[in-house]
Amino acid sequence: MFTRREVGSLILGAGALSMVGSLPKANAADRPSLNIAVDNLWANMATINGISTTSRRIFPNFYDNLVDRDYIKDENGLIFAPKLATKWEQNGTVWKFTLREGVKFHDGTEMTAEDAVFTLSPERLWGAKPFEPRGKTFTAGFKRVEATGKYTFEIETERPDPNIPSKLTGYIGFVVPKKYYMEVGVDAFGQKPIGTGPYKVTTFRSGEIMVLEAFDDYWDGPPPVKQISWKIVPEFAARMAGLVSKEFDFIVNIPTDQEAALEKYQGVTLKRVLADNYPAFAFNTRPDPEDNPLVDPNLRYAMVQAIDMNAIVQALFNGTTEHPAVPFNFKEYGKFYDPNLPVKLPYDVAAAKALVAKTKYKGEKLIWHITRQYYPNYEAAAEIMVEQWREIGVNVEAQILDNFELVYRRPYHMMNMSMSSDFIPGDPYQPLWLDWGPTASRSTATWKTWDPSPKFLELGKKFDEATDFEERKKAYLALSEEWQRITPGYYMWKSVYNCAHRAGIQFKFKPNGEMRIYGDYFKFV
Amino acid sequence: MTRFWVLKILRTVLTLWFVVTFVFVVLRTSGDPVVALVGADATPEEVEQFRQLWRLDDPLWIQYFRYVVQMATGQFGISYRDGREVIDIIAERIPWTLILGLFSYIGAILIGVPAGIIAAIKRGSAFDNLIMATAVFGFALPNFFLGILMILLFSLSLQWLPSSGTGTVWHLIMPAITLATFTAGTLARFTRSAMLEVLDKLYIRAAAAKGVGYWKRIIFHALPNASIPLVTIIGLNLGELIGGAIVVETVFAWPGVGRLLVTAVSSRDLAVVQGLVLIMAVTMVLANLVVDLLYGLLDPRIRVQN
Amino acid sequence: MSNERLSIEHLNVPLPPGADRTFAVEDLSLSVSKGEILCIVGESGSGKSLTALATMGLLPRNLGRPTGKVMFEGKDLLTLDEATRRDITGRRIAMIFQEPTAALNPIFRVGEQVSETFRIHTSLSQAEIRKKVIDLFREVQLPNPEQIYHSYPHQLSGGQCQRVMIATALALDPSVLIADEPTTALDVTTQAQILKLMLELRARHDTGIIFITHDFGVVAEIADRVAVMQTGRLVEIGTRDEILNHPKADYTRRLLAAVPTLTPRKEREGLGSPVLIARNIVKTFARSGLFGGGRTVKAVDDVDITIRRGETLGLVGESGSGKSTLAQCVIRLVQPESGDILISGGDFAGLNGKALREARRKVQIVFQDPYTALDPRQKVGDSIAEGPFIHGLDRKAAMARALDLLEACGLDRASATRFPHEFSGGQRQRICIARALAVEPELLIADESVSALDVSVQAQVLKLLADMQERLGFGILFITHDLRVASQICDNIAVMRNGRIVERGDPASLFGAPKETYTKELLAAVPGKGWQHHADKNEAGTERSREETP
Amino acid sequence: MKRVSPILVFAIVILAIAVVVAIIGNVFTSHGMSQQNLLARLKPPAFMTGSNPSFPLGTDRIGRDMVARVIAGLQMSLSVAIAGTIIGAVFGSAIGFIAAHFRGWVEEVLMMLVDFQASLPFILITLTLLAFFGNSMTLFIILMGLFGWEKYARLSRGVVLSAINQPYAKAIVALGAGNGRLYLKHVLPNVASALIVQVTLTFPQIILLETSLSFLGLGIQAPQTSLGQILGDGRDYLSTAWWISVWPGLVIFLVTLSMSIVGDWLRDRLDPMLRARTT
Repeated sequence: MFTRREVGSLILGAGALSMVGSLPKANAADRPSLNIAVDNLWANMATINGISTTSRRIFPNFYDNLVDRDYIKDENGLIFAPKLATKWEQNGTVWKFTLREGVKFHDGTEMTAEDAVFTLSPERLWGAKPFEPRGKTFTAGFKRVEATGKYTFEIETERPDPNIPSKLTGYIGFVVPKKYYMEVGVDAFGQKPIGTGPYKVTTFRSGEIMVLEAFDDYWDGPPPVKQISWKIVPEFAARMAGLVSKEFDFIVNIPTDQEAALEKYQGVTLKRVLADNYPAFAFNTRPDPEDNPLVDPNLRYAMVQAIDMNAIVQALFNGTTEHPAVPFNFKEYGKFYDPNLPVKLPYDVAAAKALVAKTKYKGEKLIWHITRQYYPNYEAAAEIMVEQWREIGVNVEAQILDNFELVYRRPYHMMNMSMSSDFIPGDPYQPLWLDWGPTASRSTATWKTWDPSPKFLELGKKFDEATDFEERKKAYLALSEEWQRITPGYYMWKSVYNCAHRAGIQFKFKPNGEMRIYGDYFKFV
Repeated sequence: MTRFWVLKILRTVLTLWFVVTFVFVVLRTSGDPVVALVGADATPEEVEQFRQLWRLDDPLWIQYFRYVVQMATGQFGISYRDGREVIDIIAERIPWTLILGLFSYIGAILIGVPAGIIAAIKRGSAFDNLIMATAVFGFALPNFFLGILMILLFSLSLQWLPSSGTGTVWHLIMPAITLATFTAGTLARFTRSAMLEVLDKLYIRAAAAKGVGYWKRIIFHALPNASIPLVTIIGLNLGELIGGAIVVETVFAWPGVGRLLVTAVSSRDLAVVQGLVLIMAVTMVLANLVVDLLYGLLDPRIRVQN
Repeated sequence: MSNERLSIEHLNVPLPPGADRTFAVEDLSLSVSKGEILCIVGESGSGKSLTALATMGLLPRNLGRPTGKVMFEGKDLLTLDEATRRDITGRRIAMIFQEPTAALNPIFRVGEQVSETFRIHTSLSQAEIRKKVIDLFREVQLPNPEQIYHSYPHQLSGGQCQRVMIATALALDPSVLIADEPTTALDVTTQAQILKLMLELRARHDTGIIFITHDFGVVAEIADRVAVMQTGRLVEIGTRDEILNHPKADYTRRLLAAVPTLTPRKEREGLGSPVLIARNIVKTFARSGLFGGGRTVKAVDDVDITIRRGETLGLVGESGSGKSTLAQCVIRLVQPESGDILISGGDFAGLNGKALREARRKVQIVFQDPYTALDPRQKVGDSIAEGPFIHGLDRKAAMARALDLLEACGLDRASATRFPHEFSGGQRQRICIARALAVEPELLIADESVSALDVSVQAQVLKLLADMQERLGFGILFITHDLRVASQICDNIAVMRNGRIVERGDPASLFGAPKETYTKELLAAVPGKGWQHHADKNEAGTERSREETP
Repeated sequence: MKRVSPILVFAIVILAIAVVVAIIGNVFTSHGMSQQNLLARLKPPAFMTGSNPSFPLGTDRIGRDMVARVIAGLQMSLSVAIAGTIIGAVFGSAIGFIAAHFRGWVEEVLMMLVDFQASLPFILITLTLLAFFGNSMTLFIILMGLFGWEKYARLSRGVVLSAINQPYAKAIVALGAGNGRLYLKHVLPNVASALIVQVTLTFPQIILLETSLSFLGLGIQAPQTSLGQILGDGRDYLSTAWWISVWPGLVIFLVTLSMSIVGDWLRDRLDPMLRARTT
């Protein structure tokens, strides 16, 4: 058994070997390497252009946030810990940040306030023509970002924003090196990213592999692993076999139905977290296509009432996650969460049928655009829902498309999407206002599915400005109610991320899907 | 003789030109290439900028002409997915597909051809039936299914072979077998019928009349003649091998051009797709040229002209 | 007999179950002596070739094991083990085949193929073998032996290939040579040369030769003794004179009666107006294709022919002389480059489309091979009725005419509903003639129409043609390579060579006093011309042969 | 020759069953092919413990009856393969007939097209076109129909060339028959057997191609289903619920196998006809 790899590696030509990665360095030789089989890699690893589930799990290994969410000390990660920023204080509309000194980027240059400011600058995120345009969403209200010293900088917002530090725990908080970034441009940066994280990227071929190597000049000391290879293994069977036979130390994206089978293998530990994220679908509420029957809210209500989502979630996820009966009433929102909130559109086939009868709908085909294999179990759920809608006489055709570009091509009546809820931890700001408000792509893009009602805008403005908790909660409830009155979408379940690793590893899986291979999150035992 | 080759090469060039034109037509008719490249989200200014950058506002025939020249000189453009030169992306994948392809191709020939020969000379025997049943089995089983079954058996249960990826020769075994199974089956069947046809020829009987022994007749008289059609089918099978590689490379996470194609197609990375289509076409066309060459070498009726 | 080289005793070769008879060869006994040529003669299906194959141990596998004895040098070849037998075949007994081009492996140089015999059976060095092979080539009178040694089969003519095969057979000076129809696929002049060569070799090597043929002309040329076979059995055996001139068996007599002989006749009286006038017909074959060019061959070079009503014009010549091309030009299956064709006074060369299709009624053709000349998936009645139907007769009338013609051609009316494969070769040729005559043509082209038939059947078909011509009065363009046949039935004969007509005239004058050397050569090559059989006074083909029963 | 081998009988019986099941299949199950029962997900087939008697072949991941699924898949796969084969055979053969009839530059151009098609692995063309033009049933059928046309074109050109040089064809021309009569009434029936053999080769190839495309997600789309799609869908479940992909896999295998056996038999029977073809 053990000789086969030795013999094998001797036989295979050096040419093929050299293509996998560079030769090991002597000083790191005593540390083990990790092989992680992933289902996919995003094509671009820039912090904002590269936002995706598949990149986020890798990001914190080579990027550092300004502010960290500490899941070790707090289960829900509601403690904000210093990372690249060591200190922050609010003064009205201005936030002052102090940076850690002596932090080095992978190319050896020191990180300064100039880099942090560039990271959050209008030219990169929120100006007229930013390098990474999706940054606009996360920087709403930004007015000025400016260095005040080598290690200090300020962020000024239009209105006082208590949530700036928490916003910096997300994607926009990953600091990028200004000089290098400007030198190579955003696209090339996305291919050869440089950060301050514990590992540096040595190889990145988006269709195939990403190799990270220990960055021994890391400010928090050398990381525990010499080299981490994130290899794409599209077939689950191959990932599972590879983990069981110890070719892989980690695998990700295990189909729910296979979790139990996988756990039965010796030495395999399965990790599952609920993420602050909800797969959903949007109703196209606009008369585009012209004869879109979904402009009638009654049809939308009917469709919601026809879905037995609890049964679906139970069937597909085996009780590992749950369906939020009332949208935006998410448990992770602590004080905002109210288990007794009334369910406006409960599962009720008879009521749904009655509602359909009130509309002019005559069984026209409704097209549902779905991205292939993007959200776990989404297609299976869709198949079930299509059948449930057929029960009430609604004819939906789920079209599985290869990527979002195709999903965004009209005509469609519904489209898949997912909504994160953690941009401001513990606050429904992102899903309710950021994702549905007037600047959201859902209401602005060419493929937009709704136009926020004047009332929604008015209530939203109130919510956005409210800083006092009671006032904010009231505004949130009113806004949520208006959203439900329109029902431009449907939240399905709280995302579950899973991964599995071999014996001899202690690992804490972060709820947002990050796989941190350092610090208190990862240890060899 | 020279005329034969001039014609062959002319035909080859024409075929390639057909392929280039086909790709051009597909790209232009499948939708606005700009929208495909910059995404539906782009602003009108961005689209316009891009249109000018790629000079898509020129008349179609100028674009076509420029396109043919670009393709002929290997300028396949930049991958929209990761911004790199398409030719580089493809180049780094080609060795892997070559390793896998050659390995399984040679394996398929080494297994399929002798099996076909034996089946032919033992025509109608249980042995013949067994070989032919196995051959049919080889191509009646979808190769991804076979691949996954092998992973489950050899990697998961027995843990004899690595499940996927590359690194050692052991990694090569399962994908190569999966890929070779289909080709070996086809070759065995074809070899059998080619041999049967040759064995019926009068010159085989004449050789027997001369006192040539049975195996000598098979090996020195029948086989060289049967190999003439066989070379053609082996050449044609290269295409099926490439087709099979698309699936097999995906199953075994083998970083070859087949997988690249699948990723490029699903992310609509036009530049990569067109590069791949052209490179595969060139490979196939060159393979056919080699087949013609071999054909000429094997068959004096073509080689020697009065 | 001390000189006996090979003797076959009570040989039986079983046929697979389900065949029309149990044995392909049944209770056959014959022998060949030193320096003797034994001709085995018989019609197709008589089992003569299988006798040869059984002797060589080359029977096809679907046939059962032969029984009886084949004695050679004191051993029974049928009971020997494979290795011993192989040592004998090739070294002591050699064989040559009907199709010399197919008997040579196309991908090896002929020199190597002859050398192989030496390599298998001797331990001579490569250089010695080479010398011997070249000597052999010289002996079989191949031109340029050195060059032939390095040639591939496809570069040689059929006659040259047969010489190479003979060289191979003679390589180790065999005791017995079996020649299975070795000249059948060759032109008459080549045939004459090969026959001459065989006689010389027999004289020089004292080889015992078993020569299988269907041609009594050939038998008359070379046989010492003759064995006549019919449906697997030996009918009679005797010296050449006994068999050819004093046959005992009825079957032999019938066969001999059917053999065409060189008996030139005069032009018939009372021939009508011309049905075909073809002038200046030219046809050149070039390599076609997008990138044309290449060599060209003048297949028909400025040929004129005229045929009158009721006349039979013979067109004779060797293969490649352009006879068939000329015929196909006349009927416009091949498009002539230039020339005028008038059929019954009407222009035929310039017609196109519908007019051409309609005019085609006036000229019909009957091909050589009756096995491929009928659509295998069409009932013969429909085949015959199709012509009249195309030309406007209604289906019923067309079928009625077809049935009449079937009867006229000596076939049962009921056979109209059967398919071609249910008929024998001769019957099929009758069907082809019926099909051609169904549209009442003015001109009938018979392109080697009787060449592939056994002599008895040949005679019947020729008679049928003559009878029908008598009745309907059409002209016949009769293409043949067999001067004997031509001399018997033609009013006039044109001799063709290299696309040109070199000489023409009525058979009596043409064959009586040929002017051209080529005509003389052809005449000289006719096998068995010195022999005129008088065995039977019966008219050829009045009796129906057993072959005709399906 | 009269004796028919048991293997051939087996193959013909399998094909007959497949066709019958595809036609009247719905009587074998009371479940609809997309009727779900979330309480009966991943139920094993009847002979295993934990099975549900109303699902003799088990259920899939959302509780659909495998009997109904496999039958629906068979219907779709056979329809696609039949439609594809017919289109390809008719189109390809027509090209071959045209090339053989006109010869000259028409033939050169058509054969160049054939070369072009043969120079690209078909799955490559399919992938590209399906991805760029989007997946629709029409395009899918057309693509399946294009599959193998070049083989039919090559083959039919060859056999037609040899057929129209046969004396019987010449005799029919000499009788004054038009091209329509010549080709449709005489040549076609005589080359049909060679084409039918090719059909038996193409047919399973189309089923497999469709299967490969389903694996890559470009085949038949839900809620329609095909054998390949069920097979591909179930592959993650092979170690826990093998029946999802094994049933359709078995059917694909049996149909392909039987078709090949029948094809081989036809080929052996029609050998002389095939040998007559020229390249």
